[in-house]
Amino acid sequence: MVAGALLLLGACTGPVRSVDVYESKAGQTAEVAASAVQTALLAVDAAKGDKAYGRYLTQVLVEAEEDASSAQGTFDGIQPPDRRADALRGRLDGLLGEATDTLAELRIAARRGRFAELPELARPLPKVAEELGAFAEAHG
Amino acid sequence: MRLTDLLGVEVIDQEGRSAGQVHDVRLVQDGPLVGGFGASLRVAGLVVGGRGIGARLGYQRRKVRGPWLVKLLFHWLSRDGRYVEWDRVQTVQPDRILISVPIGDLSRPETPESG
Amino acid sequence: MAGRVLDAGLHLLDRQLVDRDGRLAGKVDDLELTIPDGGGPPLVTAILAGPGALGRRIGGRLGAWVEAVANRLRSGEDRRPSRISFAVVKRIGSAIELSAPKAELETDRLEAWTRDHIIAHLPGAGDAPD
Amino acid sequence: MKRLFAIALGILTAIGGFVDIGDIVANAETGARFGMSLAWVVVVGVIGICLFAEMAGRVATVSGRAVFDLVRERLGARVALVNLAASFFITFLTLAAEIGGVALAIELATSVNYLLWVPIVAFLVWLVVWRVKFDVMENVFGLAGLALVVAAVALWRLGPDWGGLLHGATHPAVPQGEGHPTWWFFAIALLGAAMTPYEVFFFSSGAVEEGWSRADLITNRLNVYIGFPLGGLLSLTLMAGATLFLEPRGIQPGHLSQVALPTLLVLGKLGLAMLLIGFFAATFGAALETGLSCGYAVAQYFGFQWGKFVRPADAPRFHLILLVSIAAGAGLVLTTIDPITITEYSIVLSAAALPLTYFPILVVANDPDYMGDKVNSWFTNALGSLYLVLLLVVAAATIPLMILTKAGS
Repeated sequence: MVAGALLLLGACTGPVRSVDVYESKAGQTAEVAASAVQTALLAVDAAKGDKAYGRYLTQVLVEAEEDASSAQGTFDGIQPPDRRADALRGRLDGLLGEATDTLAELRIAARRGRFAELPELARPLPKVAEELGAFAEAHG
Repeated sequence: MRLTDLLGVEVIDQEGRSAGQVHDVRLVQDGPLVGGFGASLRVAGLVVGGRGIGARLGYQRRKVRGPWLVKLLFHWLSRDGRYVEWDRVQTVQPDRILISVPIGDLSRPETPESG
Repeated sequence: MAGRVLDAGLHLLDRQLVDRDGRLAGKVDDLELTIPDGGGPPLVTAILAGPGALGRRIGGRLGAWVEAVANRLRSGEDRRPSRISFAVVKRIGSAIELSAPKAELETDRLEAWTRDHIIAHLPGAGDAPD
Repeated sequence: MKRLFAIALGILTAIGGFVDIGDIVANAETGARFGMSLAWVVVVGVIGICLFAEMAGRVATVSGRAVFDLVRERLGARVALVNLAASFFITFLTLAAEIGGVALAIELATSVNYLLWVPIVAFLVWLVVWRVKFDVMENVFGLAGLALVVAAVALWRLGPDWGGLLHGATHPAVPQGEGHPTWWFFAIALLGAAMTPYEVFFFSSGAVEEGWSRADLITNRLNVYIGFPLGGLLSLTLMAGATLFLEPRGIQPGHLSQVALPTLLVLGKLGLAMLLIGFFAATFGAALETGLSCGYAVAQYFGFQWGKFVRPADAPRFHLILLVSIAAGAGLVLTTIDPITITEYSIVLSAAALPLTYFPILVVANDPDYMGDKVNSWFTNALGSLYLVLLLVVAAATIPLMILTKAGS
């Protein structure tokens, strides 16, 4: 019933409101992706210092990639309401793509047991994390 | 008859006024002997009142003292409690119990202190 | 003769039944009241226990359903709840102590059925809790 | 000497037994999101569970009657049935969450998908409640749960800015960018994690299982008053770890693996191994407790023979309930609902359901018919009344807050 009421509420509001809603969804997505990237960075730190078992590291990286790509998938499924939203979508998609690509590479390397390569592969991540964080901050 | 045939049933006097529902049934152990139990339990009367909330919590007994906040609340809730002697009960029907004494003349229930 | 005074709801109803050997044997779900042959106030003659009695306590549709199912399970007999005569009641305290072992009570049938048909088939069911 | 040993053992198992999947998830998530600003709730929760468990343990010891037995006596068959349905549902959810938690802990050690472990975990849980002696079960998992102390060691080794942490804890304020409703929603989750109803079902039934007498009342008090606060401290170290490592990076832990990050970054592989053992023992122990509590609650309502102090054949319906509950709990996790999500719901609903069992125990603890001279002191009653009001407010606020904050998302 509550969900129904919310749905009705959503249907009755004008385009301005939907842009706001879209923007806040974009912000949330960036937040989730940033969290996943930061998690991966900590895992890479742990790998660098030989502080964790391979199986555990693999698990962390698999989960980080899953989190980021599922957030991306959900966001991509939302219809952008207007042009301004299109621009927002373009910018976030770029960041998300970079994040998921790198996370996937980390996961692949970890699955193959090549933990020594992780720091090198993770090199783009701090910048992506920072940009995602800034995006989330700006559109939260 | 079962105890549940009495509990919760409305009690009405001869003028048709309601004394509320049966909250509890008072028993006295002075009936004929049964097996190892000794004297059997006999129905002595009915504890009736308006609100049934908290009738089972036992706050009617003076020796149950605390917490005073809870005691106060349930005392207040059961303030219209009355006691009907069983010999004043005329008929027991599924939906009501008729009594031969005007509800104004009923006394307050004195709940037995020890079980 | 002034006997002990009890309130049925407060001191008897919903209390735990404990058998001769200290085993738990159900709850006091209801009481059977009988008017003596010569008339006079009703006497408590038995404890009613088990789903057949509990159904009426719960009330509503669920209660009626529980009672109906319980009656079904007593096929071939009269439709009444399981009873424990007051003659085997030993003491009324925070629990109701009985002077009979629970296997001899008619309230034990569902427990016995569950044991014989399900639990006893699992390995180690009869092992003492060392 | 033997007595001293028994008391020490009781305290240690109470520490290890206090932490379960709910505490792990709630403390890590709160620390990562709100820093130490909700640490006070853990203190409130620990005092509450001490109060509640001590009363329930004392009532069970003196009268021999465990919690649900009394709930029905005081509330009547009808109200108590509604109460049973709610309490059983929440305990069952918690059981499912713990089974999932054990499987997740094994997944972290093996990298084999947790769903494959669920049936095995469920079988092991059943095997233990079916075969293993009560006190052995309690001691083994309680002591193994102490491995979680490694999280505190890590915090110590790190040597953080203690003043800063303490300042955050003693000056609660809603962090920027977070709404008040969300903050309060997490407060309720933390309270529910510290004060879970099953802990009390288990504690009071355990007193009967172990045949406690009046002489054991002192043991009861020490277990509760020392063990639970130390257990609470342990969960606060998880919160502090999340505050130091996860919050600054904006990491929202949604997996058990992330909770382990602070410890392993400080202590390395050995720390990680200890923590995983701790996770495993704490969640497995709690799975046993919640599984048994499902059986205790139902059997005590109906008056069935319950307990591990008799042969399974002598408590057939109790063991049937255990078997069905554990199987159904595993079934719920196997639907692939995230165990962390189940945990979040179970702790919040736990908080909302607390008055249902707390109130009858508070009443009986004042009844000389059951307690003789061991009724509540005026102090216990004053504190008890305060908590009654608090728990009623929490119960009333939970569902509106849950809807308002979309369950804290």
